[in-house]
Amino acid sequence: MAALLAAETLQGPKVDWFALSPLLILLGGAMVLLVGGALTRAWPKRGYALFTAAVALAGGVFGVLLWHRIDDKGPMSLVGNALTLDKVAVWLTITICVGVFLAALVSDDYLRREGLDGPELYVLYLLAALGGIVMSSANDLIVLFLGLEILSIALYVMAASHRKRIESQEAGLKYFVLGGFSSAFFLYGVALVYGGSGSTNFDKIVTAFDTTVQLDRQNDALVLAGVALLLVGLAFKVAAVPFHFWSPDVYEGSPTPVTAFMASVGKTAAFGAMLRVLLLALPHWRDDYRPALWVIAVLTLVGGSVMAVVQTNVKRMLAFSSISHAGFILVGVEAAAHEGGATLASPGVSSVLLYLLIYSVLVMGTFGVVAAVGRTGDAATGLAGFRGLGKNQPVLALGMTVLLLAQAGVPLTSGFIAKFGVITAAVDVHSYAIAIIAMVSAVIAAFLYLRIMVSMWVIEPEAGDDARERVHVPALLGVAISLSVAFTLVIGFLPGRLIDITP
Amino acid sequence: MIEFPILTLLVLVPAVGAAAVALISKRQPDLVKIVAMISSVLTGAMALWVLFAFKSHEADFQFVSQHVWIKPWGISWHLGVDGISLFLVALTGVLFPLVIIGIDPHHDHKRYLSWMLLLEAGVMGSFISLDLFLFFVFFEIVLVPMYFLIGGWGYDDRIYAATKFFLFTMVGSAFMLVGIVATAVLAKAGPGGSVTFDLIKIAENATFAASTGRWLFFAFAIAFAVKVPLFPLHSWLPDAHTQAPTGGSVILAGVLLKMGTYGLLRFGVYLFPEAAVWARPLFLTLAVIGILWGAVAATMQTDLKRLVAYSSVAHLGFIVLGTFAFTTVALTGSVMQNVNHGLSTGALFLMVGMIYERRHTREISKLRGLQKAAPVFAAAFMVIMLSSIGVPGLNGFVGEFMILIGSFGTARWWVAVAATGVIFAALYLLWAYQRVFHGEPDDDNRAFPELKWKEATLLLPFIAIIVFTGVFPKPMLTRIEPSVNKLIAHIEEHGDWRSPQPAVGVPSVEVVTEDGEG
Amino acid sequence: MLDLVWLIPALPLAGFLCILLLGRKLGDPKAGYFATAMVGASFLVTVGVFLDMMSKTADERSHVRTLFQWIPVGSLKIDLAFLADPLSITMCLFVTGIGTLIHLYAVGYMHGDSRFSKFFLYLNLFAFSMLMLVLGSNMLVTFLGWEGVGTCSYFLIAFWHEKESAATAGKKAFVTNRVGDWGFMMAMFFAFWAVGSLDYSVINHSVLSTPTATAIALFCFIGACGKSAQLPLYLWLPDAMEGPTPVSALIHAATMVTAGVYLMCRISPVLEIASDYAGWIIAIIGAATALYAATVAVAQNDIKKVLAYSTVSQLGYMFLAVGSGAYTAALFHMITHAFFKALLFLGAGSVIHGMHHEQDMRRMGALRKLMPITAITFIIGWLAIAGVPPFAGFWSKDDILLFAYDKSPILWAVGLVTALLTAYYMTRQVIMVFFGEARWHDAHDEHGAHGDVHTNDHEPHESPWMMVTPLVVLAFLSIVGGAINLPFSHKSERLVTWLEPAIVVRESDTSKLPLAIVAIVVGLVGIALAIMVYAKHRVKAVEPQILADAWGYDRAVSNFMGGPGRQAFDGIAWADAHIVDGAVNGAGELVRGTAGKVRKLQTGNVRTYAAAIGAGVVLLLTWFVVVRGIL
Amino acid sequence: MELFVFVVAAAMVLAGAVGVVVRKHPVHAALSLVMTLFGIAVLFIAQDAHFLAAVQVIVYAGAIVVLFLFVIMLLGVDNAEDMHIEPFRVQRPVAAVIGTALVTMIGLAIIVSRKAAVPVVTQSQAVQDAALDPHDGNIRALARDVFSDHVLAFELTSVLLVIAVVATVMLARKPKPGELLIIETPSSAK
Amino acid sequence: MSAAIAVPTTTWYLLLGAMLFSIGVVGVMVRRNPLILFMCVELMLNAVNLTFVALARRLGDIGGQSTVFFVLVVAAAEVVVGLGIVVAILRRKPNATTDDMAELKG
Repeated sequence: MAALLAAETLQGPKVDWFALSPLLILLGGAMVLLVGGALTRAWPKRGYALFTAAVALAGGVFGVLLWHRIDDKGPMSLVGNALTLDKVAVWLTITICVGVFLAALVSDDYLRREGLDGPELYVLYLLAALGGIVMSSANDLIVLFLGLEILSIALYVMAASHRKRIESQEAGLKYFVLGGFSSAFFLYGVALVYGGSGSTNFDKIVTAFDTTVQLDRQNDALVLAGVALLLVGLAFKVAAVPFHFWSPDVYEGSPTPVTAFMASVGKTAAFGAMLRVLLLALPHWRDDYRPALWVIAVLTLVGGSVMAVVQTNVKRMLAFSSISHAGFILVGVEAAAHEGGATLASPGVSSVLLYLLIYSVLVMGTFGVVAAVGRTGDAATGLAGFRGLGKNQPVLALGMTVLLLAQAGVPLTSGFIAKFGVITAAVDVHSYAIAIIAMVSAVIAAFLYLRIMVSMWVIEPEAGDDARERVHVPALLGVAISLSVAFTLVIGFLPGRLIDITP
Repeated sequence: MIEFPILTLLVLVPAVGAAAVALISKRQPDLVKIVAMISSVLTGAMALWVLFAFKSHEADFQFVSQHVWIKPWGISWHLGVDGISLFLVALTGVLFPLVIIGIDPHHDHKRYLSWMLLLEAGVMGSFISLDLFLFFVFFEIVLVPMYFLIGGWGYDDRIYAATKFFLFTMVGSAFMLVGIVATAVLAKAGPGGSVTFDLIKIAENATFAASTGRWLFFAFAIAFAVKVPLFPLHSWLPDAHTQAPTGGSVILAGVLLKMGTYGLLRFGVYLFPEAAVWARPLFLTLAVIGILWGAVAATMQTDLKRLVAYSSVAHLGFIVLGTFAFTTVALTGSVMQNVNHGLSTGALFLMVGMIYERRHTREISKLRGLQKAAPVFAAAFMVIMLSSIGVPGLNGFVGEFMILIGSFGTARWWVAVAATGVIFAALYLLWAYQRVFHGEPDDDNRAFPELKWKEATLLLPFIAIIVFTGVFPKPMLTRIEPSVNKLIAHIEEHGDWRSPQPAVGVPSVEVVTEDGEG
Repeated sequence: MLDLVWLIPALPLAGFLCILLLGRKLGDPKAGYFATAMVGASFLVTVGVFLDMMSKTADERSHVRTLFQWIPVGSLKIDLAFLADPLSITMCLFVTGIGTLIHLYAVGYMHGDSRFSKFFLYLNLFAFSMLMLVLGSNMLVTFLGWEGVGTCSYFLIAFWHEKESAATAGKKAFVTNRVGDWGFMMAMFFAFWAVGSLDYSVINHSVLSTPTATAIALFCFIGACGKSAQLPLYLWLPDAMEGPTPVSALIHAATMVTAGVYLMCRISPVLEIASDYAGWIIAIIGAATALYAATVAVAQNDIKKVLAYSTVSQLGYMFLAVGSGAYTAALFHMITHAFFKALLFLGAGSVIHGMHHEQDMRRMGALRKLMPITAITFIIGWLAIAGVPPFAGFWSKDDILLFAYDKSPILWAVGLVTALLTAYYMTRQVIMVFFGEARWHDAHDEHGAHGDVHTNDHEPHESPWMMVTPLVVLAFLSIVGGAINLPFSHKSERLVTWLEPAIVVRESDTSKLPLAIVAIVVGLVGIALAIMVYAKHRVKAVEPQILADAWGYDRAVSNFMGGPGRQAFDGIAWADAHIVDGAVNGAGELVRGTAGKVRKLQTGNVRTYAAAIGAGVVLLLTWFVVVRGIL
Repeated sequence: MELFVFVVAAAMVLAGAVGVVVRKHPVHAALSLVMTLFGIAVLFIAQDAHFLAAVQVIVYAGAIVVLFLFVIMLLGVDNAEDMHIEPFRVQRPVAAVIGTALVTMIGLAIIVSRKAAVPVVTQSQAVQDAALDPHDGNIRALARDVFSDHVLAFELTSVLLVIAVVATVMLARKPKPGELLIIETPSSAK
Repeated sequence: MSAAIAVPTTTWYLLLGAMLFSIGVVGVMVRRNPLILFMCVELMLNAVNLTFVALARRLGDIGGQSTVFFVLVVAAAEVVVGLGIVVAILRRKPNATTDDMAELKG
């Protein structure tokens, strides 16, 4: 028996541990939190949040180190070709880490305020981020699927984590059911693509199709169906119309920091996955899925903006705004889909990456303010809750104004740079129509930001509003919002360096 | 030698002022006002310095400063003034301190002043940017302070008006942004290779296929047409003007609309001469319709401020008409009329604001016989109104006349119709004047207070410039004309356009003229 | 001295500025005297210039004095320059001369008015503008004055702006004039387009094509129609009588309204090149206006309205002359008309003043005893306008009729009928005001709004000296005014000789005497008729309402403006609010409405969402499998 | 033989599936699910996926369905759903259309491309060798594959399970009494 | 294996999988009980598993089977989490259906 075992020692793939460092750090951090949180007494105030932030920061720092390594040695594939470490992956890793970092800061006081304090949510943040990083650096459909599930399941739990609010649980349930539903579609897509190519590995898929795809198009119907289903899964994750229905409800119902996390990390990872699947695994079907992407992008842009118009709950508004932003990013993806070959080096991809980073930070800050304004119970997130903010908390209101203007794409904010990049990418490949539709829908979307601003600055609080608890900005949240605002403005004024390094 | 970065400071001083005002504690209202005053006056002084230091008879951009801003996108901080923008810069520089010092917003001074200064920075920037991206940044950023000014300090329907203003203008900008990007991207194919957003480089070097150029031109033109506003895209204007606080209206009419006409010239015609020539009939027609439409609509208004707002539509129609006539005289007239309209309509808004301060209504039917109650006030209003009507000897006439006479050679029928606009201008303004100032005042209006010293001081610069420019426009013309000539030469070079040769009279008899000029 | 021509307008301008700054301090009556002095000084300068010009040969009498470049841009070089030539100086002479008299008169007339100094402020500004108009060496400077006098006219008509009718009349005058200004501007555009300049020297000496010349001439005529109250734009002038009487005399009789005639004379060389029909149009409109206004004047009861229509009628005469090519005759009549019509207006003003602002002739009568000087001077004016030799009006009117006969006997006949009517209605007026029985006692209650300052003495009284003096001077001029251009010999036609270098002069070869005799007879018949009707009461007066209503034209225009015109305006305003703006709000509403509908899809129910996803899947599959895969 | 197995198993699968969808009572639905799962396990065996068939039965039928039943019993939510009521009238027709369309589309794709060239898969030598083992070739090959090419995926499943653990901890934590207040909007609370 | 009797090819399995999948999809759309919804999702996953196995056999590749293995784990984790959420909800609102959980909408 022993001999048999000895003879059959498995030759596992080589593991470049350093290259996996961000993943390992997040995982390790999660374990420490989980085990430590369970075994020790409650940590000091802010302990969990600061620890999580530190872990995320460390992950990010290692991401930067990896970045330099790629500068020196070029991209590489990891763990038996399951992951790819290229600049896109590292960029997204850093973006996700930034998201987690800010999310941890935003969550701290919120959780204590809502009586939900504990390490669990932070553990989920870290693990979800891990899933996100896997998604955005996967080189294999199965790995990508697992990353997706890690992220999604964590998000389901997070959405439902506000025990006192039935809305939170409703959100969790909806997200879960629909998430599972769409995951099944995605998985079916994986299966069909696997059937056509004989592998789930991106490189092998491409190689397989290189030899067969040009021969007989009709016989690829099954693979095309697979592509369609993959697209469904991805579109669901990024909340593209008509697969977006979950997102307003879930955004509204989830605890605000979790909403922020979904909008930043969730979206980043989903788009990372989308880039990889569409551009690296399925470049042969560019001409097939590009029109579909076009339509989805337009629907998403217009739908998100239009539906936001009639909302009165700020979280819900921002959910629709997030849909609209997804539309913008899809414009970038569509532009990238014009490039030939299995490559991520195109203006479209760059614009998407830039957009994701900027949007992640932006949306964190925005929801941070919403978390503060929501007050105890996380219920005052209607427009009415923002009334008089300009008077009572002018600095907070000003910060929110900057963030909202950035979301609207007003120049000298990072939001404008992001939009400009996407538009440039689209125009670069002569997708003028979609560029114009995008900009016009941005105008429609601007209406909702204006409404929030009007509530903050112009509309006088009503009699009942005065009795409301005063908005209070705790330290860590303040730090998170300040960082977000600062980033928004700095990138708005001096984007050159950042654009330069975008892969 | 490094030149003194005067233009950069023109943008930075108000911007820094805005930041400073925003940062000063609310408990020091006087300090807030002083800082705002200093920064706006300083900006005004610098603008005037630019005006006087500007070399006349010079067509090129002056005081140019250029620094790389966003290198990967080929964007630079590129500023400069020429004859076309010079007076708009000066107007901006002059108007803002007057508004900031002269008009009391009644509440939240700090925020009001901060927005005002930011607005000034934005407006200033749009007039001196020579980079498409930079221009867009300023063009767009202006919306924000204006939005807050209307929304925060306006009248009853202010939120609706502010939102409409913001969104409507932004729709136009949406097209322009795509146009800007497309221009830069398509211009890249030309010599040079790298992307640039530099206005001059693109205008002078890039060549677009005719159809492409036309699309691009329209992308730009929509944004400007909204801003101008050109019929039928004007409907945001009456609301915005009417609901804005007095200071906002003055600035809106005085300089903000000029961003449209200026943009049309600088970023429409200059960049796409071929397309501009091609689209000429359309713009001429819309301009002329606008002149009449605005005038007729103004006639029927019951709100004095709204009436003045509609008069802007008509006046700006003239400016667009002159722009698309493509002759030296008309174009110079247009550029000049920008300033004239800014002054006279700005001043009209100022006075309507004063009426509102006193009577808390702008309804024409509620006002009556004010001339008897306040003759000096009425006289000041009259002078400004006559300028707006275009009575010779005042500034409004000079520009309007130059536009019409200059356009006649190239757009005869349009001019024939447009010239009837002068009839309507008299009709609506005089009718309004009659209803508001003439007649026997009733009890409410009898106590209408006379013009105060402070107000008179505020109006004096307006009236002085109105009269001076009407009588002696030459200093303006000699500064504007070279740049305009250069632009027309540019149009002739790139577009299918020959500006008409000036007709030379054929005197049959030697004319005895004795030039008495000293 | 010719170089000092700029002083002519400058002095009234200085007067204007001084009164603007110090008017209230000067007060009543000093401001008035000051203003009078400034115009008087201007008159003296004019006389100086005139004498200087007289001393030069005919060729050297045209002189351009440029002050500065006004609008120099591109090919448009417009100077602020004055053209001193016989034509302009002639105009200046009577503008400043009569102006001075009327200023003086006004000191008396306006005494006690609360806005006394403001009145003279406007009056001086008017004098300045009128002189700019006359002296301008190019069309634009003329236009500057043209608009300036229009504006002053507006101010002065609406001087008593508390009165609704005055305010309306002022506005009406300005707007109607603007219609004419459109024509003037178009003429300038054409001229600039054709010759590249607006200088009269260039325009008048260029070789213009006939169509261009016709266009310039006719557009100028449209301008002239507005300013000189010709059909169809005369409407404003009768209403303009709302203004104080000195204003009516100065602006709406003697000077401003003749600007149109002046302009046509100024561009007479262009008219000569223009097509024949241009001349015909002008002559016909002139004749028609003359006849039309004369018929209307017959039935007016307002002392000033009669004179107003009379003015319109006489201006028609002048245009008849212009259309017939008789520019000198037009100018001649303009001058004599200025004398006697100013006289008549001032006389009327004196009556009104004496009657405490009563203007209805039916409440006057037998005033000759109470206001002897006024009566005598008025009667002189009457004789002058009625064309009784040797008064001034006879000579000039005769001159016009002569040329009209040259053009067409029909025009001449129309002119003759007008002359008859003129004699008739003027006689009627004189009788109603100064003869017959006193009827003013009937109307104590009708107190003019501005008569309050006067004493409660309701008896009519003679006016003070500053009002009477101008009457006397003008009466004298009305008697001898014809002397400047007597048709006896070439030498006695001094005006023609004098103007010859400046405007086109035409000779008539028709025998003058028979026509003159006919004219005299016709005039006398008119007077006799009126005496029969109004003094002897032998014949019942024929004053049909339709004439009193000016053939209903004014009302028709008002009805059009208030009816369809207003509806059209309302329609556009409606369209602006509901279509143009409606489209914008509609777009907003559309977005909102769509959102409102779409949000219903957002049921909150997981199963619906799943269905949506399913639908999306099916659509995507259709695209991928069917469209891209199988087809 | 294989046909017979297929037909029977397929019938089980479909019948069970339809049962899940149409049975009112959750317990019945769960039992229908078991039938489907068994059918699939049979089909796995028919396709030489022995290990998976075993796991299918153990994990799915054994663990997952039991879990379902457990929850149903634990919470006492075993009341029947009234299948005659459908609040959204369009829901069922829409579902039917979508379901039909879906199966048509995919079926079409399957049929159209049934003759498509099967890509040549080159497996690692170790896996090929293991598959040749007559006794437990399938399991060996699977193990080779999972622990070499898919080792990362395998590790990731552990993360998934950690999340499941955390999730249960979080979700199952019973709120303290009084904590379950539904927080009203302040206006109504006031 | 007799030639007369058709041998079920991969296509048959694939079609069966498609049908199973669609039934699952329909189930999610028509059922209201959250637990049954989960079961329907499980049906879909099983359909995919069946497809994977069938394809793996056609390809002669074991990779498809390993994938099924992972899917099983995912399904298990999903069910655990899903039931956790359902338990949390049902404890609060016994007998809640998904139709009842529709407070967030619009």
